[in-house]
Amino acid sequence: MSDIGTPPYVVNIGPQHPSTHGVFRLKVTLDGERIIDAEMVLGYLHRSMEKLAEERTYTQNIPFTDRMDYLAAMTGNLGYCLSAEKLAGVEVPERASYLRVIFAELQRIASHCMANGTFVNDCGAWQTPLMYMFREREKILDLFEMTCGARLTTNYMRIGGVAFDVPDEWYPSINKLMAEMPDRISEYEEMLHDNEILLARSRDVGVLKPDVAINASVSGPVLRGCGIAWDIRKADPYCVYDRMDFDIPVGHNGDCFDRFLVRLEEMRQSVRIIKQALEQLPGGPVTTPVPLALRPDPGEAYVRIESPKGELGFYLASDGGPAPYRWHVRSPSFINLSVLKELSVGLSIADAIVTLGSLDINVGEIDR
Amino acid sequence: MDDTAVVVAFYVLAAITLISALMVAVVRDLIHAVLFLILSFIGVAGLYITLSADFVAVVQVLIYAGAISVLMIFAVLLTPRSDRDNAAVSYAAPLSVLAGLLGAVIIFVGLDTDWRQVEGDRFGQTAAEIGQALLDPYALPFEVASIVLVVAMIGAIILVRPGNEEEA
Amino acid sequence: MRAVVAAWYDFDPFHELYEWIGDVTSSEELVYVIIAVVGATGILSFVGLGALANVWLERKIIGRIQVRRGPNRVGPGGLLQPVADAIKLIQKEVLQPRASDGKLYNLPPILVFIPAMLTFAVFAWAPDMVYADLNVGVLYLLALSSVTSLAIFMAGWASNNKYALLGAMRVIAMAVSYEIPMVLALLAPVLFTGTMSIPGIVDFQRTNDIWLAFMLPLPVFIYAISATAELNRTPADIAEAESEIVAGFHTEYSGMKFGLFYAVELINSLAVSGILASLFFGGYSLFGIDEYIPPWIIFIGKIYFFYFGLIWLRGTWPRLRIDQLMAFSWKMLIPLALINIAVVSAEVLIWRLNEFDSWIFWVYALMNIVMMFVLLQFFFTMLTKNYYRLPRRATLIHDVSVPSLPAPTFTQGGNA
Amino acid sequence: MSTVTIPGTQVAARLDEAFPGAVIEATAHSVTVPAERAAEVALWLRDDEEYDCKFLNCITGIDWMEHFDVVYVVSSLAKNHTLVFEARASHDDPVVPTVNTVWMGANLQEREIYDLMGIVFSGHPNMKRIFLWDGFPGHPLRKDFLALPQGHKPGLQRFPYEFPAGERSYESLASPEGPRAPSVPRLRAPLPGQAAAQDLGGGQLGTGGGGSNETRFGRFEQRPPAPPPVTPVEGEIVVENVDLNSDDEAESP
Repeated sequence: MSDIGTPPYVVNIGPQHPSTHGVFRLKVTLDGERIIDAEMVLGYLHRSMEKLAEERTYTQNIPFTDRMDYLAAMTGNLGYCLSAEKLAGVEVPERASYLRVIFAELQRIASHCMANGTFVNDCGAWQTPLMYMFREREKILDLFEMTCGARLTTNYMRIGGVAFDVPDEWYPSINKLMAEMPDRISEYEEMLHDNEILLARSRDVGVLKPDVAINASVSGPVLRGCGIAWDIRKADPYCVYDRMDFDIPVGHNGDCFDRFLVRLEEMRQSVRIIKQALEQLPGGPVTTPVPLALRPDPGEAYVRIESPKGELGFYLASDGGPAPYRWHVRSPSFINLSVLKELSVGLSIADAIVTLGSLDINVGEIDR
Repeated sequence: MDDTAVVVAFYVLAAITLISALMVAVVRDLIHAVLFLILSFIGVAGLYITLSADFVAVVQVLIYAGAISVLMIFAVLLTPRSDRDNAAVSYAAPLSVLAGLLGAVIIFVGLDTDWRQVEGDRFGQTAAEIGQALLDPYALPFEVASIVLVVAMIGAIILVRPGNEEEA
Repeated sequence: MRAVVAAWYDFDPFHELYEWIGDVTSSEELVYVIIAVVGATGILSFVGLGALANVWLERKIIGRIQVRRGPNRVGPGGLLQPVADAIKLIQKEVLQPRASDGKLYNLPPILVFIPAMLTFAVFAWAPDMVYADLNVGVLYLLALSSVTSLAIFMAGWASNNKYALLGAMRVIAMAVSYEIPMVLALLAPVLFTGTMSIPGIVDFQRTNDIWLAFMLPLPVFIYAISATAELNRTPADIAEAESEIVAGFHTEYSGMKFGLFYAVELINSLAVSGILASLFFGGYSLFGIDEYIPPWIIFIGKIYFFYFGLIWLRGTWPRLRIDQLMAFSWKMLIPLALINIAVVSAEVLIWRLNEFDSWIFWVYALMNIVMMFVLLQFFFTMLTKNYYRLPRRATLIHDVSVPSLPAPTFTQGGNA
Repeated sequence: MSTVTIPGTQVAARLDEAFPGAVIEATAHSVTVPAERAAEVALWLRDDEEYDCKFLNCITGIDWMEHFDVVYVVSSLAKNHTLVFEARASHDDPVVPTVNTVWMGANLQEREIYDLMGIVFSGHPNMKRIFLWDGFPGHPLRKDFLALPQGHKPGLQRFPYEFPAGERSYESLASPEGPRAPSVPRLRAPLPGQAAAQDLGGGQLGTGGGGSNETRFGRFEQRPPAPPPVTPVEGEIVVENVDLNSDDEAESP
């Protein structure tokens, strides 16, 4: 019987494929429907931001960070500004720190809406959960538009604070959104927690062991899905996260469904943080004057924040000039991909798609 | 067979059946051969209808065109790609002799049989009659056939059971 | 022959037409041909218009399910959207991959259309309004559905595309698995009514004033699921699984060739709804109300009721994996169908031997509904208990806590 | 609670005990070891009970013109501390042993550094380009990539509209010459590797033509011939690692 079988069959998933969330290509070798080998081919969206940054001033580099993880531009802005501030020793006004926290958490909710919606799409749903989650994401993007005029590439944070203070009509909108958000999240839970098909598709699929996850530098919801309570907002608080009371959601099994659950619960925790931040929001200026041509002293700094995708780190090296001597981005999507082959070999092609969806990659951030 | 329409239908269907049967042997691509075989099956089903055997005709489509051909497609797709050529069969000569002999026997039997005309209602309750026939006069062959099928199924399960590969 | 023709055209305008043609010519064959063409035109136009209406309905209802409005630009309420879609599809250039399998590539869009259309020939639209009252109507429907999957396989094979071939293989595998529960499910109404003719089955329900769905709830369930699987609609649309294999078997079809596949899917949905309505839900009869409303309106209403159910399914469920779908058929539907066949045979035997009146049907209905719930509960628990063993909420931990785990050992750290 | 940053000097002290003579340089930010000892130091840091650096935050490379530094930011999630160590490689032949067997997460990052910085990680199972296509000339993140003529340093020397020292007005900008031009000379001459790069990468990135220009509607007009290339002056342009023979893009676009 052993000589009966299909020969290995190479299938390209991507670069243009409905489930690769961008121009990402996974070259899989199939035995029937089972994956026996997988190879990633990256670089279709490579814009060489790290090189470009070496010819631009620190402030001019902020728009690049919008375009890395274009679904979470605010956290990209925030991480970069924090790293430049650490290198240059710039203090940030308290109101700006609070606004940064609020916008970063709003961005987290928006990004997780997208991640969870497309994840259920990858499981084969006909867009319905995605549309529900887009409803809330739209409102969050409206809040961004109110504040900085842009919805996706916000370019809102500045070195030394934020670009603009929020307008007056922003407060009732965000209060209304925050009031209805917990119900909405419960609605998603009702819709999806008891769905046998979703459970069948994602429970025990793509199980990531905690020791492998740590060894593979996995971070964010993927790491928390394995049951490891690690969150940079708690472990190494930046901005004013140390004044906020929130919990770290962790999964039980490390499978795709756990990652989905962790993201869903993180949305709820983000609402908690935003509510506290809105209560504590002080008055005052939102930016510190910083020279346009910021010249930090020679030195190096590594700053990391908890972006929706995981640990977003910026390694900046300065030689005293107006442009970074070296700017490296530790992008969570890219490094979370380290486990993709580990997870997908042995699965069927359908499960590999679900696993890829649960890792929540963003190609803009992978390729930079 | 007095109806001209039926006669025309018979010749058309017979042509379809025979030509596609010939194509099964002639075409090089095995998948095409299987698809022609299905066309041949459907032609046979049409012939059954001209014989007022509506139940057999529909079952012919359901079982042969729908199920048996699927098994054949599976068999073809599970064969390694290099063997998927209809022409390179080393047994061509002996097999064509065998097929010729078989054809001769069938033609002889066909000519020798005393064919009876169908009487009465064209489309009677053929299904019910077949059911009666299977469970009354032909009960033994029917049961034997089912036992054979069960044995075949058990054999197939044993063959593909996981864990068998280490022994092999 | 005259009897057959006359039966179909008790529908008044056609009856007059028939009389008129009968006056003009005395050739029976000619009358037969003319009337057959008229009837076929009627069915074709229903199916064609139905497919257009389905496009609109499907988009509109799914829009509502997904908290959006659906098409609302072209025509009032977006009613002309399907027309616009069709015009767009017809205008598009039809591309054929150079490496595709020549003529075989062009056949399937037509081949899938034939069985879809033929299905409607055996439906009973009203008393004596049947295009072809076959003695083997139920088997005929099953035979047609098996031919459809072959055409889909041809499409996938001839496209010479890896996604398409994967889709084709899935269709074939699924056809093998789901034909069996489907046949077994449809056996139950045949056993009960003693006929395979669809008008006969509808008539049985009308004369006894009961729907077979009450007596045979389990076959309804089994048939609905296996028909959804054969239709390639969402919980089981693995053959075109958008998120996995792009568009499956019709990846390489563009323009109106794709349009035909799309239309066939909608027509087949109508056909499945029609089968459900005729075999289990009384067809054109509605507990005496069909005296006042034209029966064919009742029948079409029922068809669209079940079609709405299919749209609802599509809007709500994710897709199963292929092995899960197979397991669902082999581990759940086939055992259920076999149990059901045994029970129904016993019931029919008791009924026939004792010559009970139709009150026995309500007893059977009660028994079978209870049986269905018990069996479904049992099988669902068996199939899904593994998924519920872990909590379906993330655990909340207030502080960072990471256990110090030893590093895993790898034979080769290489990946990617 | 926040993450403790262990200064490089403190690590250097213990590192010196474990690997005598391995520390080249130790600052508050980081500790530097020679390139060839990076892997053993990494393994020691991971398995050491005090440091317990099970988590690799990131790896990056820095081109300091004289040498390369490969920076490893590592941390312990259980103990919540972080430290930085660097491996110093020569600029001519940068080879660093891979830490892929120590931290699986290093795999893709090392490939990225190889691709963009040209540092070879010996022992890596799949050391090939990750973002750029095979056959791309040079490694773009090196400071001498597209080396500038006349000894200009790459990077931004001054902010384009920065005032000269002491001057706090816009007067100089309003001078007849207009705003000061950026002081970075831009390279306009086509590089010898560019044509090759187009040929090799055309398939992947869709830049090159490739294939016939025949369509079913007839033949498209040929593009107008390109202007004759400006011959680059000898010795001004340095393009590294042009490997025209490594054509791994066998599959069709």
